[in-house]
Amino acid sequence: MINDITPYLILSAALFCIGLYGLLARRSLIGILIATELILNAANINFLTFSRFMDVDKAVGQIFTLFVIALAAAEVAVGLSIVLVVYRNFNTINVEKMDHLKG
Amino acid sequence: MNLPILSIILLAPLLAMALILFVKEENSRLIKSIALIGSGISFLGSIYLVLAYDYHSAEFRWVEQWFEVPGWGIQFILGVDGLSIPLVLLTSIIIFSGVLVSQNLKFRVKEFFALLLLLVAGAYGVLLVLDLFFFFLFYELAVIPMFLLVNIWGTGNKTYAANKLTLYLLAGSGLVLFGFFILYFVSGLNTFNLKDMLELASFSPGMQKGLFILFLIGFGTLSATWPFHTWSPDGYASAPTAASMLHAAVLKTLGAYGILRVAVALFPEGAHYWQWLMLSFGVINILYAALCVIVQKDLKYIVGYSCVSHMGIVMLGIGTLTQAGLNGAMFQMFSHGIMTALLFASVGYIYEAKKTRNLDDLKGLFKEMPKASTFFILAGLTCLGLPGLSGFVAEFLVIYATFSVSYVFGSLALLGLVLSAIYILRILKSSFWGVPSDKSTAPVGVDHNWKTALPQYILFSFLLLLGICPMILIQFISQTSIVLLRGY
Amino acid sequence: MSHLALLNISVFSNFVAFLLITFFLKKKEQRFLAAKVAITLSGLGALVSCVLLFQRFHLDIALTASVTWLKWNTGELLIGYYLDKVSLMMLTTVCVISFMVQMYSFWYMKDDAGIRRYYGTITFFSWAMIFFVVSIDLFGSYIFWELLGLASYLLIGFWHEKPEPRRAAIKAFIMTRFGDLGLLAAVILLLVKLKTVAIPVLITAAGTLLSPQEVFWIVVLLFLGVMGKSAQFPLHSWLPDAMEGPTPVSALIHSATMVAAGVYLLVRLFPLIAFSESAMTYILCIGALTSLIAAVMALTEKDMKRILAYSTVSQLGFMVMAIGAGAWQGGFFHLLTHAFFKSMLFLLAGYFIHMAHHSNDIFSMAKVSYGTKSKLMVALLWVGSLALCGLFPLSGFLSKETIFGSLMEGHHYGVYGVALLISFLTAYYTTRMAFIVSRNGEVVDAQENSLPLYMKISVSFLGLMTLIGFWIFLPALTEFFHLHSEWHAEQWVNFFITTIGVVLAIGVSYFYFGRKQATSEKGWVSFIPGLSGLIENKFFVDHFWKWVVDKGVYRFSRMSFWTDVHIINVIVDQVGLTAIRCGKKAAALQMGQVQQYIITAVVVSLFVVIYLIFGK
Amino acid sequence: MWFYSVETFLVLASLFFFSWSLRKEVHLTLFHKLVGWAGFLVLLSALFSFDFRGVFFQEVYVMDGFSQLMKVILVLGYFITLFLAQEVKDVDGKHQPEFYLFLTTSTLGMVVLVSAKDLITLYTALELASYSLYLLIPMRSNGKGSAEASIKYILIGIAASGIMVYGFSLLFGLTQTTYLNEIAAQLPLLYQMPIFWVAFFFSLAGFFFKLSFFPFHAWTPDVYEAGNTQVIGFISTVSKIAGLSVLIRFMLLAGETAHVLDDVWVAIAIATMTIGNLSALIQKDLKRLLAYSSIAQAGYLLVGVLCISEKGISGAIYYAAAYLVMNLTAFFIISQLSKNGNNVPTSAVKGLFKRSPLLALTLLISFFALAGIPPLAGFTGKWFIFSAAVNSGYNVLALVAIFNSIISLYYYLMVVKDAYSDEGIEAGGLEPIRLKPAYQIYCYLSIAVLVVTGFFPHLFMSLTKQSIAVFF
Repeated sequence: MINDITPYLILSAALFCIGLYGLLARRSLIGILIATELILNAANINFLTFSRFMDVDKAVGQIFTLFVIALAAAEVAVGLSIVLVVYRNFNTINVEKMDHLKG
Repeated sequence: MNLPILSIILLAPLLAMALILFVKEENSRLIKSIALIGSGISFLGSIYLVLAYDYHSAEFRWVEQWFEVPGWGIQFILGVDGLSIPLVLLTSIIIFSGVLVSQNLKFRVKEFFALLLLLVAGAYGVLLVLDLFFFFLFYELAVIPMFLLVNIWGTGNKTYAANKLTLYLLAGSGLVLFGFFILYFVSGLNTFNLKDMLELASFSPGMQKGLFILFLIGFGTLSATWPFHTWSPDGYASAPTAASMLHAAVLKTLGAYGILRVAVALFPEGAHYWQWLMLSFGVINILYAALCVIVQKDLKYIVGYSCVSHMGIVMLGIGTLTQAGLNGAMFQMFSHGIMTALLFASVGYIYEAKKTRNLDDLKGLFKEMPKASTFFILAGLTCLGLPGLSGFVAEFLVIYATFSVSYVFGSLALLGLVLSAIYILRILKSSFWGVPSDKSTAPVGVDHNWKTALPQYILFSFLLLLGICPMILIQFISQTSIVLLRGY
Repeated sequence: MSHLALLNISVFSNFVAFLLITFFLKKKEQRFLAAKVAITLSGLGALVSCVLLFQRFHLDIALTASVTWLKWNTGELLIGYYLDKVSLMMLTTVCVISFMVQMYSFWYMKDDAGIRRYYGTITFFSWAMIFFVVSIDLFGSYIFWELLGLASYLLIGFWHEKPEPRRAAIKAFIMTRFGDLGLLAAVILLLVKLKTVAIPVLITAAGTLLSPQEVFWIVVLLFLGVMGKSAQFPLHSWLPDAMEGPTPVSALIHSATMVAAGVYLLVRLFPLIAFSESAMTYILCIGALTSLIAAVMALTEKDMKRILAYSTVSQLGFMVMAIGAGAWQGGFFHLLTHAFFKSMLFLLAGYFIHMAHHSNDIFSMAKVSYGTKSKLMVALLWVGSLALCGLFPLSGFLSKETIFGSLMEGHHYGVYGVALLISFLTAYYTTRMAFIVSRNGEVVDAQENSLPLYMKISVSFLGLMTLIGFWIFLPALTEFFHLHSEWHAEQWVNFFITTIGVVLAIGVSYFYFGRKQATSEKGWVSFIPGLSGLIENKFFVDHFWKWVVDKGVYRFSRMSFWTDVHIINVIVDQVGLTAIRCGKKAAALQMGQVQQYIITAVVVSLFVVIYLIFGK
Repeated sequence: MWFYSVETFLVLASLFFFSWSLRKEVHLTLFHKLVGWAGFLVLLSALFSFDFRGVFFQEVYVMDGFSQLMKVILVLGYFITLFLAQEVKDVDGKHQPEFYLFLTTSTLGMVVLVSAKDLITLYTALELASYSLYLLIPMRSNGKGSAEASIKYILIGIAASGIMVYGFSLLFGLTQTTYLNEIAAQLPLLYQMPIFWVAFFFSLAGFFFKLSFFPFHAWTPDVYEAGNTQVIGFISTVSKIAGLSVLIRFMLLAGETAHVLDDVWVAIAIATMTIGNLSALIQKDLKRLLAYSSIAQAGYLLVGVLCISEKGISGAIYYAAAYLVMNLTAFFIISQLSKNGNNVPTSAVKGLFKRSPLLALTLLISFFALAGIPPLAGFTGKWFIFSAAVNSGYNVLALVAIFNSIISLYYYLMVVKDAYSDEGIEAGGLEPIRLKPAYQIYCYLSIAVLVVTGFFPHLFMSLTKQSIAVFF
């Protein structure tokens, strides 16, 4: 079971779908940021699985995961600062309220 | 000394325009004189062309090539032959008299003359250039200034008219653009050079039929063929005099010139296949527009519709695909251009004097301003096809050619002559003869002095000259029409 | 001086006058000088044409001089002269009459402000007519045919202040223009078939080259042009209305020159027309019909100029009928004689109207006494009227006799009977007019009747021509017009029948109008039921044309403008508006919800991926 | 060689701006002069490094003709933005240095993106560029509008990059390599596997977002409307061209095998153009109108790229360069029109010819160029792209593109009409706009560039042809 690749792929695909669902369904901005984190981690799992099971240079998968983790951190930092700006202006983080720009 | 005469004709208006942009708005006299000099230079250039062209050979003369874009088959190459020289002369006559007519313009003189010169530079470009890329570049360049001219100096619901005019013509030119690309791809010569295509290219019959109809509709919109003509009356009614003079006289002819130069020259089978369509377009144009004129109440609409009707004669002439027909069509292009310019100039003059163009409240103009109305009457008589004036020669040649092709179309075209007589005489009856209405707003002494009448004298002298001895123009064209028809 | 130079002078003298008047003598006070210049130059033209006549009449070869006007690969058009016997005689008649009329109109138009414009147009007209007469090419004649139409339009509408002349002018132009289409079509068909329309070629070779079918159609189309210009049956209603113009204009245009142009063209192209029998009969019927209808309409007319107009239409119909029956020499001879006495009658009408304070009504003329009426004018009136009836010594008799003679020889007895009826009616209404106008009324007004000498000369010269002019030239004309120098039995029979008819008509009209106590106005017409009603509304021809124009032209133009505005424009605008409507919808997609954007993005990506998986 | 390269100069510039941002109070006028010169120095380095060639860091980072040319175009855009953003009115004083810092880092990211040949560098460069842009939007001090725009921008950005990374991971799994050229080499045998399409299309999501193609275009109007004018100018041109260059690089690498995706590309191109043009017809706000017009322009660029022929791609590069100049000039005009940085309705353009004839002429030239009217560069670019499309057989696509550009004429011409007509404005209503001498020079330069490259395209075309010659 452990040496087979498919469960890992299924896990990462499931994680990806949950993240996507969270991104589209959650009302609060924080929830959406968390969901994006899930998507990125799903990608990480994929990278690690492939580097583990495929006859590929092990380092490449792991390096890619490290980059993704680092950039995810930066992403959250930027995301949260913008959520702060939004909260100060709209004093709500309900994403449906922010629809003044349309048409 | 072979000085590059064609580039001088093309660059004179452009340089004049550039110069005008740097002149301050206040000294309008300087602006007007620059415009006059610019158009004057190209006028002299075109006269030189006319005198120096030996009409026995039909291939392109004074060919100049400036630069080329490698790999894309584009090159800036200028050249003229029997077909384009008369039209270059026509353009310079019209711009010269157009500039003269708008000498007393007060409102935003700088932009007006800049746009007018840009428009005429576009027209020159189309006539002189032999490369499809630059042909299209100047073809659209000749349409765009009209948008601003109508919007800023126009009258009536000018925004609607300007939008309709520009978008309609550019939609037509969109078809032409698509046609050029297909032409480039199908001709296999990997070049946009029209000169090489005319000599070397050969197309399959099916492709010829498709491309011919594409160019016919594309160029037809500009030369106001029947279903695509509605932009021209509205556009000209709202446009200022000089702009509508230039547009009606020169740009409409560019449409017909495009059909001749590109469609008829390259696609013989296509032309034969669609001949019936061209003939019916021509006849419908003549009759339909002439009928529309009869119920018009606004002078400029009348001239606009009569212009559409006369372009029908050109289309009919081209449709016959005989030498007489093509001669007649090219002759009509020239004479129609000058006649419409004269009509618009006189209507413009009457409008400035009487501040109204409605037939009902224009009464007894002949009594009030005899000289101005004589010019309108003389132009009306040309439009009527009176022998001794150039309109008749073109109509005769075209109707003769149509009769030699099919009696039905010929007799229908004949009816057009009566209709044009009816609407012209109705205008003369209702607003020129008779006693001036008491509420005549015009101050006394409004009639032309020789300075304001100079453009009209120039225009009418050409009409009369060509009416009396048409061989001057026909010899130019007959050689080229033989070459154009070599594939038939 | 070579004959060609003489011909150039006679043709272009009027044109020079026209140029001088329009471009050089522009100032107000020069208007009488302009008139004098016009008269002297047209006099010179008339003199030169007479000299030309004497020098060339006996020659048989024709003078031709032409230049290529327009040439292309399948055709050629010439402009130039072709002077044979027929055109020579016509040239002289036109030149002389136009000179006389211009001289007369100096008196008639003296106090009119637009005299300069009048003389400019009338000289232009004379030039166009003269050049038409001698032009070598049918195309050249078409060009001057149209210029005649324009000049007549300008002259009919001369007093354009009043609305009636404007309407009459436009009616005249449109009707003749409609007719000209026929001529243009004929010219084009000939050009298509024969590559040239030079008259010498048409007369000699055309018949053989064309099939009878084609000749028939070409002649019918040609005749449509003639019907327009020479006011034949359906297109004749413009001529009576054309009387709105000044009387000397009617004297020149609507009696001698323009209306005669159509008949002259038929005479000119008779060798071509003779090739198709059916066309000849067609021409015959139209001519007879026109003649009859016009004669009937003139019976009860009160306006003197309209009587003369109807009589012109009737006489033209008579000539066309004669040509239709093959007697083209008689028709042409009648054309020449008719030109002289009819223009004289019109000039006299001008005098009587002028004398009766500008009222055209013959009964008001009747009231004026001999004190004011000049005896000479009344005498000339009688000379002209009797010539019109065709009584013995006058020129009218000579030409009518030739026509009746050739009809008799050609055994066209039916046509002979109709001709007799027409000449009876003509004699009746002409003498009716003469009797009424020449009554010695009791009104004497102070206006002295000292007519200037040149006016008297011009009118009496025409009178002389009708009285003895043609007798002098008779020996020269006999062989051309196949007149019989000595008369045999049929000629005497023919003479008696026609003269009895005319005398009978004169007697009837004397009974109704000539006697002192005669008071009736309509004569025997009032006895025939319905006829006067029919005459009142001119045989419904005008109503027909009104219906055609209103129902045809105006309805179609309203319809086409309606389609233009409501169908084509609407479609064009809708195309624009649909673009804008789609724009509104496309912009509405942006609801502002961020998650909505992402959902659409993800869903579309899924669709694409699914398409790629299963599509490829 | 590395010292003079664009990348180093950009890093130096960002360090320079970063040092300025640490200061307590910022002496603005002096600072703004330095900004101009910094931009100019970076441009010089780009021009200087135009003919650098080489592969670095184990073939991860390549400098070939194509990348150096695109770097020049990107840095040109960066320089113009800095040059025109000398007095940014709607960003308060103390944030000014950060404003330019993030602009520089974003350009650095894009420059690296252009040379990247490996998924990791691609991803990091893309994120660097995007995050600096996410931070620039909220800097504008107009409250609700910029906040909402920034959150929208970042949410869609993050979503797109998340999907992209997932795509990359699948791609990595399928091809066991992260080098683009090796992936491209294995493409033919990957087509049979359905999972490949999921991987491929997901990994394109990030670039669709950058280029604002059809599925990922929805953020553009809102962000353009609320963002600061200079930044939006930068985003609409430089970041779009960066995305385009990655797409071009991938097309060049894939070569003929990429034609299998043709009908998808055609559908996306038509959708992008039509939606962009149609929605722009009824826009009332000038920046929102330009947003939709930039979506439509992206559609035209895609038409050029999807032909995957030498003509098509060199035409697309030519049109991208022309588009950069046109759009930056248009946004410059909007920034001059708006009083204190707030938005400009289309009616505000009325009577511009009276307020400043030069600005009106620049507006006319730039909007006519955007509409594709001869003799300007826009028209010549469209000519190249459409003729390439017809050459590669996409006749229907070319016809749709031609009629789209005719539809687009309407809203461009209406703006120009308002600029040149003065009905409905009472006499005194127009106060003249005074342009700084530097801006006047810019106006003359942009007009000259658009007209000259329009009429004489061969000057620039020979450059583009060499740069992509190596791939055909």
